[in-house]
Amino acid sequence: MVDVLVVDKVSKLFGKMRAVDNVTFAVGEKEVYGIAGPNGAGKSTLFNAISGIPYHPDTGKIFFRGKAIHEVHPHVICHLGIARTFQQETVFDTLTVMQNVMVGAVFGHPANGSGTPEDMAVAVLKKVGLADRQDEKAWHLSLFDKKRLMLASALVTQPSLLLLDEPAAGLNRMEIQQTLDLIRSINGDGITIILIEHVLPLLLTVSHRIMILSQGEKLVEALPAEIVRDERVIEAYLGRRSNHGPSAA
Amino acid sequence: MAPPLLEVKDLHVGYGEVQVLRGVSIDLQDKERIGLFGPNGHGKTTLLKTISGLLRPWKGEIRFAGKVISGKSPRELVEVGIIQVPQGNTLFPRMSVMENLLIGAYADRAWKKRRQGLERVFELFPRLAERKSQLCRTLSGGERQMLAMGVGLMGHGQVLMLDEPTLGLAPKIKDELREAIQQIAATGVPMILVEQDLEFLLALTDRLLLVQEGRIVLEKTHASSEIEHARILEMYFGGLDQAEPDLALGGKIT
Amino acid sequence: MTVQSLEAILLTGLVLGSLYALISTGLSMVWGTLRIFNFAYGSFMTVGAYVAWTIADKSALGAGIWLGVVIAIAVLIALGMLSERILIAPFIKRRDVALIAIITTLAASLFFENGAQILWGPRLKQLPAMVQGNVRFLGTMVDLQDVIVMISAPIVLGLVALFLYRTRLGRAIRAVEQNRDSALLAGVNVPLIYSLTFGFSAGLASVAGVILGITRFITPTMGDAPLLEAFIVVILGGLGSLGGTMVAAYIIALIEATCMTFLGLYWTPVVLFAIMILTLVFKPTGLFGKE
Amino acid sequence: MAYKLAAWMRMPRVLVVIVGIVLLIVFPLINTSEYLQHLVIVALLYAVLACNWDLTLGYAGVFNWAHIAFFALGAYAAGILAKSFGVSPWLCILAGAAVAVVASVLVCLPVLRVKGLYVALVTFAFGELCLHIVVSFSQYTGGSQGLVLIPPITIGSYSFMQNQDLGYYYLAVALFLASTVFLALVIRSHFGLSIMALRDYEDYAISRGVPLARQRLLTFMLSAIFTGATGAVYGFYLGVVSPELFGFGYTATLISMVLLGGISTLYGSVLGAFVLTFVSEFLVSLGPWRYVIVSSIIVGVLLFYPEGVYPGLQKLFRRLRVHAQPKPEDTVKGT
Repeated sequence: MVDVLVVDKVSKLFGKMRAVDNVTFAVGEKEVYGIAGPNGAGKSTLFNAISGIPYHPDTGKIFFRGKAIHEVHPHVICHLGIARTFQQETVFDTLTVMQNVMVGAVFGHPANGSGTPEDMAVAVLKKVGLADRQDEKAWHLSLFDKKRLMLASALVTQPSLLLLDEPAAGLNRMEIQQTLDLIRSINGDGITIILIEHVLPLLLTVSHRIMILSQGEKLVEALPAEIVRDERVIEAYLGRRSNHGPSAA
Repeated sequence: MAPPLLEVKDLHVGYGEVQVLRGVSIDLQDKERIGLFGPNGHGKTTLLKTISGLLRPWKGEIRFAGKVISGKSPRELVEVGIIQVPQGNTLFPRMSVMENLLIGAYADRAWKKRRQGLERVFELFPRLAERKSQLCRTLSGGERQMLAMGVGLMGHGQVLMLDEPTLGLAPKIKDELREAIQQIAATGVPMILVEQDLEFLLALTDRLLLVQEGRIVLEKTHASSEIEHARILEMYFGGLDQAEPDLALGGKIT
Repeated sequence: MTVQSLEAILLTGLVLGSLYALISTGLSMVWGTLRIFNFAYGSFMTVGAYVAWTIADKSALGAGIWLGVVIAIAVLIALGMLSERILIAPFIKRRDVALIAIITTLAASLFFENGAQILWGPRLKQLPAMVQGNVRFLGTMVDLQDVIVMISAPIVLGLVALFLYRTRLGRAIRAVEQNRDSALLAGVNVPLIYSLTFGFSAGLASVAGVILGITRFITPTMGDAPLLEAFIVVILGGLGSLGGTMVAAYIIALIEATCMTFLGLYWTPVVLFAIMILTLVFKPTGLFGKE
Repeated sequence: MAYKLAAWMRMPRVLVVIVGIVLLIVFPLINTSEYLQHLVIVALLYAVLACNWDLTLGYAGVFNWAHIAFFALGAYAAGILAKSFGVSPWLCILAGAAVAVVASVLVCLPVLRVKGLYVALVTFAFGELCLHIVVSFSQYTGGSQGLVLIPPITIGSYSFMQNQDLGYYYLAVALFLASTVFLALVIRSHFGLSIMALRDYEDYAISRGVPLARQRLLTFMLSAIFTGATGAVYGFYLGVVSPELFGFGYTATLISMVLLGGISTLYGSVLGAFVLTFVSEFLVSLGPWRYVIVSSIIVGVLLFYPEGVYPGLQKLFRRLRVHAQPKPEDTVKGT
């Protein structure tokens, strides 16, 4: 099997701080690859380095379907078939829902898209459940709708690799459930997904493999079932066991 | 029971159109330490920012020593004695350690006691005393966090709120900070501590509150923390033994 | 090139550099603390000079230049603080405040320049010199007034530095400049600090205006050209770096003096603005500025 | 709801546009005042400048201070070619546009490397640079005195100055209509969508495949075309081109036109240009009071109508007609 994405010894520094420290991993075709880790572990920085927005890695290489992308312009990375979402709900405030998606429909992929940009935009809006709100201005959507809109605008660029940065953050249970269904459906369409998520039940449910980052370094990479029993993971999340707190499980 | 020192009632807060806190109520007794934890983006920092006046509540009320303080500016709240040490130890990079500490005592009430404050901070963090005249941006991550706490202490707060003091720090420094916080706590300053590191919280606080979806969904005292720990793990990792982890976390725990 | 012309360039550079340092410091303070460029700064110089003239000149109140300077500083601090309340404060929370501030301060400069013309008329005025006579310096005779300019810059900047680094209020200004939110959480009254910074900056502008009013003439638009020089100096010196601004002032002045000698009056500004663009493109933080 | 509202808003706009065009065409036939005709010509030219500036300032959210320099360079290019080299005025106008476009490319190169306020500073410095270069080449440009006695535009023996500048009037109308149609097309195109997306959220737009550098360069070039041509026409019309064209006065006037009309509204800028040309002309007799009043208006508009007077009125109008629920203030981004 050819790897869709290979991240090879990638590091990103902010001043003296190693936000991402020599991280290596590979993601296979149609895989859902989960990334978790405590706050400040470098998860989003890793996404930024992969997508080139707003920076490339300081050292290390990234290959997408065999092509080196660690020095490629970010809009070209999008054209190659990598789309990302952002941790903060991000929309074009003054544009309508439809226009938000049209940006990606027109500019997000090489000319050989299927159908007109308008058709593609309507299709992805349908997929995320915003089809009946095309003419609303994006700034007054709810958090969940903004997140879905961001997802739609990623999908419309026809990615073969989707980077999702905490799609469930700040959502309620029902919305998380819908997000889960949506991720599964997108993956079912054959799109490879890398998922950063703090809501671990979601991550454990949907991911095929999971990497735990801690302080910029790759701590563990394992199957979901193994992850939850790994002492190192529990320590990274809940802190080091000490004589103050009783042990669990 | 005595009336609470700090009382948060049915707080609703958000940014722009997006609501984050959906009815949070908290009581903090004098000399009490409470810990807040929970997933990212669910309102812990927002709550602290609202108490310290950086954000205005949409609805609800905050009282300190019986008086309504919601809607006051951060400056007025610092004079009252509500001190927040923000996340990510963002200080004043091009000022010396000493100058940073003096800014911490900027409020009139604290300025009078600045000598006393400096003594206390240097006693607690001898490393800062050694680096008095060093520029803040040349400090290590751990030292910066100590300085951030020192700046907070210089305010002589009636309530001290620490937002993720161990974020991204190595275990050894975490231990040092834990000891320092314990010493601060020993002086009887009531505290609100936000932390991802649960062990850290369990060691330092009397009560734990789980913040989720902008609400307090779980509140337990330290005494029952044994059960708590297991359940919290379950919350983080979902129902381990079920085929399908239950997404309805809050409902399950309470 | 002869030794004489080298000395002349050096001397001109020193006098001009001191003047630029004086002019730029106030602008640099506002740029560093509020993160805006104050296009009304030149008109603050103008108004300061006119106020000093009104106090000092015999045809007006005739109370002497020194009292004139003191009153000008006081009036301009008040005017600066008021201007900040109207021009900056209402927009400070907006994402695009820096751009709005360009427009409002530009409008304010139109307002003050034309207001000055209404109040004081378009006729040229000049402030009386503080001192008279010549001294020998670097082998040439130098007007004593130029010497005053040369030493006044380090003195004024020294006082400003003392204020910023040694007083509670000065430290608060630097704290706001470096980290607004943390300053808020330390109990600093940030809106007041903004207003005061703008006021102090205007006070410094009036000092520069007085010096200009003595060495050159006072007209409603006397602040325009020095403002442009100050922009270049502040950009080159870097964001929020007082020392950097001072060094940049002397660098720019020496370059200007050199260009004046070899390229002439018209091409000199071309060189200076090219330096400004190159700095912005290749080192937007300036020579000595920090992120 | 939103749809109906939009349709309702569009209806009279079409009517207003048609009536406006008809009025513009028949105006010289019913007007006898040369002075009034002069004001309308100036207002039309200002409208072109303001609208084109709004393309970068409002729609692309980039503060291009050098816009006024494009205008001045266009005027100088045409003036020099016509006066010193006897080139046909029509070619001069084209050359004015071309020179402005070249200048826009030159200024955009450094702009591509900086962000936010620095864009304003770089373009400001570029404008000053152009001014001083122009003044330095005094053998062609007349130095600080400027270029005088630029020959008027003629067709055969018919001078555009005849019949109260009738030729210039229709030239201005043609330029205005062409520029407005051009800008409306640009804004409604996919390109227009992409620059608004970049304005709203640069990184997000790039992540959706929008090539930042290319779009920004194109935006600058497109905004320069009619600006340079207008400079040329302005020079021919007045017969004089001076360094003042680079000055704060023009910048302040144009900025207030765009602001008064509201950024990112073409019609607003047109309205702003007409209103301010007449108001400002009305105030000329007041001497320095004129600028005191104009600057107060600018600050007042920003304080009380942060989105511009035109959108403010529109909103008020809408609220009166439709009992829509009051919404939170629409934050217009840009500048």
